[in-house]
Amino acid sequence: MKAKELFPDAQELRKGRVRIELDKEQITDALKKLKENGYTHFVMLSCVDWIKEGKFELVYHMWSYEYKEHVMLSVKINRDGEDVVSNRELFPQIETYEREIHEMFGVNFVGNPRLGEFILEGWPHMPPMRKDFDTEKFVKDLYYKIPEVNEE
Amino acid sequence: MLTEVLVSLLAGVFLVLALNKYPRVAGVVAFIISLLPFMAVLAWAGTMGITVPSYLKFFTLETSLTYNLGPGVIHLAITPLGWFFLMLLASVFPLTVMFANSFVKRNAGGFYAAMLLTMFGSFGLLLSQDILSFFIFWEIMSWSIFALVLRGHDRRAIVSYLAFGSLSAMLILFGFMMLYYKTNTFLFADMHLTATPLTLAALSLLVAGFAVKGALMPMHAWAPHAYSRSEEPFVAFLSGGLSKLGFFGIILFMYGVVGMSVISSWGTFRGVPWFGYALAVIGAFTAFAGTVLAVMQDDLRKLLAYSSIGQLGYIAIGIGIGTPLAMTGALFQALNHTFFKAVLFLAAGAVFYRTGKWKISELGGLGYKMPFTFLAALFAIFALAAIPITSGFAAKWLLYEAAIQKKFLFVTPIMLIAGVGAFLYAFKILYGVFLGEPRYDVKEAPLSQLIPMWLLVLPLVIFLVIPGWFVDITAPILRGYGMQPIQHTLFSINTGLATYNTLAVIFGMLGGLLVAFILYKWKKQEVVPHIDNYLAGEPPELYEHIGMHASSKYFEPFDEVFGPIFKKGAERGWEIVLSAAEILGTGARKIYTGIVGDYSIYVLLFFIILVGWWLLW
Amino acid sequence: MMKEYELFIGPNHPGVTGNMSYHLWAEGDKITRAETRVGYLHRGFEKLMEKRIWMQNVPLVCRICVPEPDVNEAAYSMAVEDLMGWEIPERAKYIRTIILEMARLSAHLLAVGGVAAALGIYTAAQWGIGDRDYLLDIFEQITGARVYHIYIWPGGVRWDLPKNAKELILKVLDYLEKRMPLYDDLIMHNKVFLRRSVGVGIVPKDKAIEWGVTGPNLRAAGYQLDFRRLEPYAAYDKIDFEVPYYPKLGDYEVLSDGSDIYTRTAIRMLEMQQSIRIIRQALKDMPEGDVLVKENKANKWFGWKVPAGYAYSRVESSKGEFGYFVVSDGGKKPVRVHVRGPSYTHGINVMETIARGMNIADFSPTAISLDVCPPDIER
Amino acid sequence: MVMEIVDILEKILILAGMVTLGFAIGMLFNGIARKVSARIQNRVGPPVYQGFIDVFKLFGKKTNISHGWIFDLAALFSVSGIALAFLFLPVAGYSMLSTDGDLFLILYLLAIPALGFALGAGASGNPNAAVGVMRALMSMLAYELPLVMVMVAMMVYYNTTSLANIVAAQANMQWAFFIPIFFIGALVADMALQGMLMEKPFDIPIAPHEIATGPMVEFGGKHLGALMLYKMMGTVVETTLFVDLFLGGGVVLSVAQYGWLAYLVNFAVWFVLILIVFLIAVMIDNVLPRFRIEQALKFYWKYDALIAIFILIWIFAGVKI
Amino acid sequence: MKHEEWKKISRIMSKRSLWMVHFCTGCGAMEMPPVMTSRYDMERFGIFAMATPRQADVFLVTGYLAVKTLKRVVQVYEQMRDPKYVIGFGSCTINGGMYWDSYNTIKDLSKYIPVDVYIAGCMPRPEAIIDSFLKLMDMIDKGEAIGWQKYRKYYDQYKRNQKMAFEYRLDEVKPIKEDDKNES
Repeated sequence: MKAKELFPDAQELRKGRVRIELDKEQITDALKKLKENGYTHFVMLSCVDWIKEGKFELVYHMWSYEYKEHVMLSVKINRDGEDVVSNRELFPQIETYEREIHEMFGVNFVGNPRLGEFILEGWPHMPPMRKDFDTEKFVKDLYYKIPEVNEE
Repeated sequence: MLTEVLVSLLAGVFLVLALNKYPRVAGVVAFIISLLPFMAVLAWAGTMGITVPSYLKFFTLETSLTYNLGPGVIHLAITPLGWFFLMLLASVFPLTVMFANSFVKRNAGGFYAAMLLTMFGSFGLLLSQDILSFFIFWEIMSWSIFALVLRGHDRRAIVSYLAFGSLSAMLILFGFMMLYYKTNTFLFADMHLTATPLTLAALSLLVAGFAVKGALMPMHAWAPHAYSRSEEPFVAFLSGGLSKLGFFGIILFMYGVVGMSVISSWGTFRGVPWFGYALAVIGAFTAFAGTVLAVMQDDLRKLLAYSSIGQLGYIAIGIGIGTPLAMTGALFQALNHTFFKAVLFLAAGAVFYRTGKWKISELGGLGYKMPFTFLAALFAIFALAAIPITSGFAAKWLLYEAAIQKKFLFVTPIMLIAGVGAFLYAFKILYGVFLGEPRYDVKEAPLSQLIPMWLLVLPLVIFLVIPGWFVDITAPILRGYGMQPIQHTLFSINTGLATYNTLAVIFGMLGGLLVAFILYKWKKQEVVPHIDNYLAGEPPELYEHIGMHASSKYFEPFDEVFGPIFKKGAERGWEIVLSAAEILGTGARKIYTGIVGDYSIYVLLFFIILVGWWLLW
Repeated sequence: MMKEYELFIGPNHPGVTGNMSYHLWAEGDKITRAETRVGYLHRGFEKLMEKRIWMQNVPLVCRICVPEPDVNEAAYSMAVEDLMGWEIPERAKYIRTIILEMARLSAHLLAVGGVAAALGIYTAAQWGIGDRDYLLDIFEQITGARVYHIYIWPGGVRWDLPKNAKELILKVLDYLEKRMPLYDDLIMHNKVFLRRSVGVGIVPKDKAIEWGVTGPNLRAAGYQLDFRRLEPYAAYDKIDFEVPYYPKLGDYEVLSDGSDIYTRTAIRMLEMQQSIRIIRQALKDMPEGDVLVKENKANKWFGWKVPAGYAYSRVESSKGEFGYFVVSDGGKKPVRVHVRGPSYTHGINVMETIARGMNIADFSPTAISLDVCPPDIER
Repeated sequence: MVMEIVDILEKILILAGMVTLGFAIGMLFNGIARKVSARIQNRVGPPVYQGFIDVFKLFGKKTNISHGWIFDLAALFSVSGIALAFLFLPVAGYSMLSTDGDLFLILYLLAIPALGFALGAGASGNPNAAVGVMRALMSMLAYELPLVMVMVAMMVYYNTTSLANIVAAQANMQWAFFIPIFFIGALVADMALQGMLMEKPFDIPIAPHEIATGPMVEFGGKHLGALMLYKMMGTVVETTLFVDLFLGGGVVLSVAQYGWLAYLVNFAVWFVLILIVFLIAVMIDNVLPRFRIEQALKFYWKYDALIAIFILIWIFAGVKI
Repeated sequence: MKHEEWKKISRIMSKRSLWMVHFCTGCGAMEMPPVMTSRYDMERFGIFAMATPRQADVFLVTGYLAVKTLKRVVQVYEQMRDPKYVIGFGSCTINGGMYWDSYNTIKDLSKYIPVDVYIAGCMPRPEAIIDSFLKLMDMIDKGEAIGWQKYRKYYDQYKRNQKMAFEYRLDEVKPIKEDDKNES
């Protein structure tokens, strides 16, 4: 069954691109439903920081080789530390994406044992991909202030 | 004086038993008594044509003695062959007793008593000149070994030793009965055997019986268990010394009692008697299979046990070929094996003493912590692997030469490959135990353990430099069997096929080392800790612990290739042989209850039957 | 007492492609556990792109995947075009096809050479990389750079092909076609290579899609799935080409159940032939005309505003699906650009799972045959 | 007395000279191998004297690291062991020490540097090194079986175990290579030589892509220099062993007849022959990938050893006793 | 022979045999295969890639360095034996290049380890790489490639800079000049 039929409120962005907005609680069921209905390729899980709204948008991308259709399941959660259930059982690569998003945005996925250092090492600051992290200021405060080696 | 020596050995047994409560004292007493056999060796050296300085002659001994004991007469005399093997045993024995002083804690008196009794049995065995005394001393030796094996509290070891010990005793007994039937005399000297099927059967039975002690395949099955579950000082003596008694028996009966001419008259194949050829093939198979099985072991003691089996196989090859060259090689191999295997077992014991671990996969990095133990073990391993900077090479070389001389086209490659296989397990010991990641923070082994090891290394160096001396020592034995000793000078041996000059090797190696040392000292260096290592760039401080010791399943590809053939084959073959052994030897397997008490009743019963049988004769 | 020892394959290790690390726990000859460690190349691309205007991001994206930078430019441009609603000129589509296929050729030469080198045929790697340089020469003639071309732009391509481009490309293609049999002899028909590669490094076929395996690796597992066919971009819908997949291995023998090092290498070899075929057709069919949409031409230095919305575009790269998820709020800069690199799944969960029980000798060839390229994991 | 000392000194000088020559040829061979590989790979390649430069540079490193005295033993044992093995080989029919030893001695002398090297690698405590040594020992086990089978066949055929005598028996161009059965033997031994020289497909112990050059991982500076000297000299020793066995040691003129001219010509022929043998190995190296270790073991013990057994049976049946 | 002559020979030898670490630190590693293989063939000059730092003389830092990689680079650099040389490859090692505002890449390599030769460009052409090696050889010949001596001499400063970057600690970062002024 196509996504349009499974989720009547799906919004077609263009041919072969469908976006579905969901609540946080529905996401595991929706992923399962889609997986069973031919959307077998989990493309990626990405996160968008809507700082003005104070929300993170988690976007689960799935693709059906059968219908040649790409589905974006979109879930909005609060920026300030709202937990999300991990879906690592469904597709193994979700685990990796969750690790990355945990590190880069600070979203906590309940049930993922491998959260923790993934890409960065010894990073003591705010997760860097958040919009309120100013990379340019950080760079100027850190790297440009490290002194040259004084050869005297 | 010989009676006094024998009596004091026996008295020592009871003395140390009485001193059971004071293990250290018992150890010292046992050590003092254990020196007696070595003194005897020195005292008899003159009769073997070896001059010993007078200050090393503690007493003089008669060369032969007869005890008249009721129904039987015990004839004891020193022969060149007996003296040679006595020398091996007597030099290892006191050192293992010395090692035991710090090693054996539990019921030490009993340990020393059994050890002394074993030595007493072997001493008598090597001197005995008739079937009767030979068998009595053989049994004393065997059962006192059993007492020591019992101390390991390992069911498989006890059962298999008991089964094979009894089998061996039965085989020997049947062999003796046949010989007696044929010749009607107990004395070896009076037996003038002819080439009859009965002699062949008797000799085969005897060789099979002795092969048990010599751990020749397929009579080896007890050895890995007994070697790996008993206390190290005893195992060092068992593997280093006592296992040679089997070969003593084989040589004695093959070449001494039966004689080369009789063996040859059963037929020869390409210049070698069939009988010897078969023995050589069995030896080659043992050498190869023992080596392969040794490579697969993870338990250090089991590895050494299988390595013993493999190395003893070479001796059988030499005895089987039976030329002067081969006999010298076999005796040389016996000598080497005595010393290097004793060192290795003692080193293993020292390692256990400090770390409490036997598994190679659990040890590691002790080379820098226990440098002297390591060096002794390294030297022994070089000898084991027949690296030409120890005497180990000369022995193997003589055997190879003998095999080529007699055109053993298929045995020689197997021997050589078994030699290469020895490198594999030798490195497994070196790497697994002494090199690699330092896992234990331990001290060097105590002096009472180091001294025996280093004293045992000494002969390996001496006979490296002067192999000619060894040929001189063995010359009387060969002459006794009507063979001509091989051509030699002090430093070189000529086999007719090639010459081996140790001086060239030694000076070449020393010169090379000197040059290398200069090259090496050219630039200074700093010693870095183990953790400062190539980790593909990963900084070690980021990790709590990085396991860097690869010793577990070290030769896994090897196991995968040979495991299915050998491990399973050996096991399956063993079921058959074991059941045969049960039928032949001690009846149905259900007798083995696994309770030590029952076994001692069997032992007692066996003795009663034996004594009764003896009295009836 | 830990029985396993730990091996680090990378970052400073010949057996790893690029700057990444596999942390292996092994016992004897077998790997018991593997963990992929990434992040050595993390530059925060996605963060930087949020700070730059849409056009400025083009030079940035190509640096995400070094062996084959053009797919990034193409995917990013397609996502932007999607949001802008641009239809790029026909000629630009053909040029993109040519460029992308040339990039695939060069990446496959590198990958096949890499697999051969990992198994010990350094000659193949030397030849492959040497031949790849002729392609780089053409890139240089067309775009002005050897590695980072910045040639494919939102709205088309940067400039038209030079006049002699056709002859140059055809010359190199002829040369490469002549070389292909040599590679076959050296690698694919090499008995020792077959011994090492057939049945080794298997990605389970039934799990391949669920694990997110894409590209040649998926086709080696027996699925004829190619995004050039499923979702045609550039001029692929007008070009006749085959998608090689297991068990249709063309000239190569089918020796295994697929999904092993051998099949993956064979698929790459076949894809190179197809690439040559595609480039030939594209050169022949290419129409004359503009190569860049007018809107971009007018505004390129000032930056345009992109309508708010979500777009996901994907390109079939030499390694698998390269996807760009672009979110705009209608401003001059993107809100979020998220890159889906094919190595993200191949390098992490696939390698970690299939490494268990593998011989350490086979590990590095397997990783290289999956064509794991670290920069598209951590970006 | 004085004459004796002069004699000994002269001998030591000749030996030192030969060892130096051996090392020099080894280094030259390293350069030639790299040059030839480069040509096969469509490259120019380094100059042929690159081996000298590399070794000199390694010994010239300002600081060196060591993992303790056991690690240092590697350097000492490998260089001295291989030099010793070289001295026991007849080179171009010229016996330096070879009358004092024989083939078995040479085989075991070759184990000294190998075990020394293994000792150092093990002492470095690196798992890569340990796995590399495991592979080296196993490939040794693998290639030695066919090799010793052929050697035993030759020893029985020539009824001597002395390599010098085998070379002498092949004088007047009666090379074993021209005897059909030993022609097959030479092929078998050449495959074993491939493993001895650690060239592909048998360079399993140092496989860089798998275990990052295996035993050598922790060696740098003078330690690596010593190791390279060992490897370079190793190529000379091993190829000379092959040439001595099958190609009469390169002896074409008899010394008794032609005097010093014979020495010169023989040395030249020997050099050309070991170069050819070595280049064959290098060329095979360049077109084959490497086996896994158990595959190598199976290759040697199944196919190579099977042919060797055939040779043994032939000799077994043919030799009259 | 005199000491000076030995030194000269030693320099010639070490310049003609530069072994580099096989460490692809950044995207610049992409141009290394062409340089090493048949087209440009670096082995002509005796340059060869070695697997481990112990065996190597030259460290070619190919491109930008994430802080995580910098840790490894320092580890590898310290494991190399003297004399050792560093070539900074690409603009990223000089000033951060494309990634001048990236929070995770260092901007100037010479603050963390001494660099003997820089190659400009993104990415530099193979000819430039070979040129840099020739330049390095020239410097070795003249005794100017003394980065490794500098690392020993100013070890504390290098270590301090490395620590600052490794820990991403903003509060401890102060310009050194001010420190000096305060002390004096």
